[in-house]
Amino acid sequence: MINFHKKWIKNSYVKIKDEYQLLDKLDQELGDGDHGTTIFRGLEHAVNSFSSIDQNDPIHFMKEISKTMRIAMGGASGILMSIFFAEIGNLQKLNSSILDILNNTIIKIKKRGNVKVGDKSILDVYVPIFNYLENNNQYQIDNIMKLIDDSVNKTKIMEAKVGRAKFLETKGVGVIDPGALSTSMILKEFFKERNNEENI
Amino acid sequence: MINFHKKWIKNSYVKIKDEYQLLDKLDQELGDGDHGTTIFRGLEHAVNSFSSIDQNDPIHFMKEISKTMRIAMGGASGILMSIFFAEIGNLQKLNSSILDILNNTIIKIKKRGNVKVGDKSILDVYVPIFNYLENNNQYQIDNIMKLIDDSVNKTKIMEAKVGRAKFLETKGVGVIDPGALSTSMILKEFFKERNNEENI
Amino acid sequence: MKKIFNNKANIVNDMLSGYVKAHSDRVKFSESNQRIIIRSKNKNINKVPLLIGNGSGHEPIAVGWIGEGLLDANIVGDIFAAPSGDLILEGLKIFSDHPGILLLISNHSGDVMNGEMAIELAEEENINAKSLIMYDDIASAPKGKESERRGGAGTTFIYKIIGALSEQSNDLDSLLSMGSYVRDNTRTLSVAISSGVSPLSGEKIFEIAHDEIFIGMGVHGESGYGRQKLDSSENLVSFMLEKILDDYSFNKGDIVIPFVNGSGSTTLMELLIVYNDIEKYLSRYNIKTYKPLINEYITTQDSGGFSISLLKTNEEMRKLWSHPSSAPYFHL
Amino acid sequence: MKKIFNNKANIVNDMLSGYVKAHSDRVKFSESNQRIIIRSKNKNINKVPLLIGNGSGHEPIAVGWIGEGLLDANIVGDIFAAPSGDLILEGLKIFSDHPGILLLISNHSGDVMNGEMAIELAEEENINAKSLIMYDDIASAPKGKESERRGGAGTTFIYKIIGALSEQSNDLDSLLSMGSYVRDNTRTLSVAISSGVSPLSGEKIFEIAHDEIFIGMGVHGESGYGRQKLDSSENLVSFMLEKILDDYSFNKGDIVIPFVNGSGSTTLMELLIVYNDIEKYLSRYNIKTYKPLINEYITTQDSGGFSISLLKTNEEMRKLWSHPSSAPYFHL
Ligand SMILES: Nc1ncnc2c1ncn2[C@@H]1O[C@H](COP(=O)(O)OP(=O)(O)O)[C@@H](O)[C@H]1O
Ligand SMILES: Nc1ncnc2c1ncn2[C@@H]1O[C@H](COP(=O)(O)OP(=O)(O)O)[C@@H](O)[C@H]1O
Ligand SMILES: [Mg+2]
Ligand SMILES: [Mg+2]
Ligand SMILES: [Mg+2]
Ligand SMILES: [Mg+2]
Repeated sequence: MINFHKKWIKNSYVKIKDEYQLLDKLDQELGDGDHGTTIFRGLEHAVNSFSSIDQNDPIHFMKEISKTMRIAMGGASGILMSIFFAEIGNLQKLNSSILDILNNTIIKIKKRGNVKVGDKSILDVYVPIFNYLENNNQYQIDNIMKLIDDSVNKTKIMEAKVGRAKFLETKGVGVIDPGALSTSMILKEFFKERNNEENI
Repeated sequence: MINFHKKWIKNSYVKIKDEYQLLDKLDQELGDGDHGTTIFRGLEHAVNSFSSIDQNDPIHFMKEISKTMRIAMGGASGILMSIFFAEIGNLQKLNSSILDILNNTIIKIKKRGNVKVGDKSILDVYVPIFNYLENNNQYQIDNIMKLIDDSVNKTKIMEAKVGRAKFLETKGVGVIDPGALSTSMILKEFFKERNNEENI
Repeated sequence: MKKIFNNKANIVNDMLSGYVKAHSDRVKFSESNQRIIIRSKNKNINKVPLLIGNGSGHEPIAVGWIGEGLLDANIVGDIFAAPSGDLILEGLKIFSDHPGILLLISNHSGDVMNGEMAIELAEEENINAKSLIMYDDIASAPKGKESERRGGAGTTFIYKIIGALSEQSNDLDSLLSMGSYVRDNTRTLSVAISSGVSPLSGEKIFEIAHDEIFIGMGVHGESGYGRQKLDSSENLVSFMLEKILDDYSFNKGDIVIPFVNGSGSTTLMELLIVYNDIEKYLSRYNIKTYKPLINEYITTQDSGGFSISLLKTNEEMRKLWSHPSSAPYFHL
Repeated sequence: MKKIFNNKANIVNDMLSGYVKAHSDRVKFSESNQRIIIRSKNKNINKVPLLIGNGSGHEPIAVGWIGEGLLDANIVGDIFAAPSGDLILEGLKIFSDHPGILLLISNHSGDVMNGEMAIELAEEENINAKSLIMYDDIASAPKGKESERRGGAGTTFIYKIIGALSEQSNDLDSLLSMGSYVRDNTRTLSVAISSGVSPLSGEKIFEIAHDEIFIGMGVHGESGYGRQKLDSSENLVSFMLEKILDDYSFNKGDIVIPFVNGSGSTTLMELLIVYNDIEKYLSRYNIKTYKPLINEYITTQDSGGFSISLLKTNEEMRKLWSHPSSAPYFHL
């Protein structure tokens, strides 16, 4: 399993490396302009830490990855985005359900972030997927991809209730939430890699 | 005589009021961009102080004017340009010679400013007029005007040896010295007014 | 971007290294982590230490305020990013032998989440650490919702006053109660005039027209009361103090401590002119002033602008405010 | 121009009025003239007072440096204009009962002419006043012509060291000789990165391309070693210190006081990074450092840039340097 985790993290890192400037730009409109740089820094540290973590226990491995990211990122996104990484350690087999993992992630983000669905945040990506998977035992990769993209796009019209954007005149309406976009990239890499490995 | 002095100062003030931005611009290229503002401030204070100075003795009157200007202006130009104003108190009659006054002005500027002819400064306006008047008992107002303008223009090609311009890469070559230009304006107003009154 | 640094990724480390070298008589790195700066000479083991974690890029706060009579440690985040709870916990652990530890938290999303996480983790390890959430910026939430307001420059009053109090061996709860008392008597309003450049992106942090100013903008460009045309110091000060006096009962006879904080590129010349107008305004209401603070303390790089903070004081606060501190960058 | 003030003509008066109100425990207007700021509590009549006249717009120097252990009075000129000799004389007269008076003069055309005039007028009135001309900027005149150099940020060492010495009842000549000794052991080099805006014209003070810096530029944009491309802190510091070490014999084992002065909009973050590179450079030559000064002290409005000054010290200088001062805006 740890090879899967590593591949997924690596792929996410490569993706974010390509896109971090776009994420910074969105955060420049909604916050302090560093979200891309921040998540890029987090994933870079994660990838570089692989060799120094014991690779026998996925739970332990992903806890360490999560902590590495949290420390490297700091800020609002570090503590919240690292939650999913810690939870994913519980994915013991490729075909095991991801529902519990998403559920725990969502509970923890809600609690730590004092945030609800519709507040224009990373939560607005996790929750629609959780709902979909709860209602569909089987899923088509294309549907998931589309759902994730749709969820991100919906944050565009939301008024921010959390994070720095809530203090804007516009409440951020008209701009995609950078945290939601980066989260979507990481989730898409997750489902893509899972799909690849299942197809091998 | 004091009415003459007052008229001349007033006219100089009006002239500088029109031109101080040009003088600032020149000083922006050669120094700290304040020469116009500075001489304008000096003349404004001078004009406003007329009523509070005893008007019986031209020497006393112009000493006070000179001091007022020096205090209001400060900087390099205040102390140097006020010298001529103090000296001019010695002009007791309209038709008395101005040679001594210019001579004393030049001596004092040279000493205080540690400056020579050709150093790109106000001195480069006073000295040519002094030389001309020393050699011409009678003068044509038009010749004087032209001489003054020519003297100012010659400062354009000079390398600055004094003031802030001497620290420039270019030594100020290519730009007219603002102090020379403002001095020329004041001197021209002097000769013009003298000419007017003689013609009455 | 015209900033002087070496490698972008090392800005914070290089800065801290310069700071610690320059002021080694008063501050040093903690043994465990070079993102934790502590006093060279530790506080007496019976006293309660004061800590804060915060993002960099706003110097001298808070790293410059470590010293006797002020902070015991600063946990330093990356530029514009609160440090993680893990790192803050490491800071708290240094002082686990003290009778209690007070963690100050300025009310910003990232700071609060990471601070609270650190306090929870400390509890699990039986460390007696408590936190105080600081807020003062009246533009960020309406009257009645004070606890939703952002932490602004007025939090400085808390640092300084309980920093002095903590040297008198007071227990954690007295510090907490004085801290919240100071907070509740503080009001801040800021004005942004021009944007600084982010060392991360090399871009302006926010946009503002050449003849506009922005009242109530947060340190990273978050909005407040909206845009206005540039005006005289006198009118600007009147507008700002009116808002502040509307928000809290500063009354005739009160003695307030004013703090005029420059955001980065606004000159001391301007800050002193602003202060002159503050004095004039307050004296019209018969409000007296005590030992004001006027300078750049909480900056956002080279942003232009300033904030006005007022603390309504009692005698004890004033005594603690003027108590000496050895911090390298805090000076009354 | 995005600056906060009221009437342009009153900028200096309003600023001084704010300053004196804010710090009335330490400074006040002289009775005769509101352009002369003196200590609230006069220096002992047997000691030699220290004065300086200088143009405004460069705050906190020198008006912020009035206090015990530092200056006794500052005669304040208009923006970028030295005060007239008449005004300086008025300042000197306040102290005519003291055994002697020392007038500091930073080597700039206007400052020197007006200062010398004041000294001459004082002599005529039998006041025992002497002046010390201060220079340190190696970019403004070559080695061997030191006395033609401009006064730069390194003149700070003189203010502080003889300010402390003057509290020890030393006579005028000892102050003069220590002052010139400090001057002769000081070297400064500056770099301009971006131009501030003049409050007089509302225009940039000088022009500089977006990727260029200027080594050795004077505070008003006067030139020095010429333009270069923007470079890393490390390379810039190496370049500057090489010039400084070429100019004067700073040697292995010497203890120097470094001063990194910010010009206005360069952040403390950057100044500390620069300091880190200075320490690294000097340690390669086994030159030791003592209590550096790092902050904005001599500014040119919101200009970007900094200067590096080094003073080669002996024990006495170091003791005087670290002697406490009560000035509102000078802090080690
Ligand atoms: N309270 C919160 N709950 C959920 N998500 C949040 C919260 N606060 C911030 N975020 C997310 O964090 C993102 C910003 O991350 P980042 O820019 O890295 O942090 P910071 O605001 O500290 O600079 C936002 O786009 C939003 O998705
Ligand atoms: N040493 C000097 N001797 C003669 N003239 C001088 C000297 N220094 C400066 N000036 C004159 O003063 C002018 C600048 O005046 P101003 O800008 O008002 O003063 P400052 O340089 O103090 O800002 C120069 O253009 C030059 O003509
Ligand atoms: Mg951000
Ligand atoms: Mg000038
Ligand atoms: Mg951030
Ligand atoms: Mg000037």
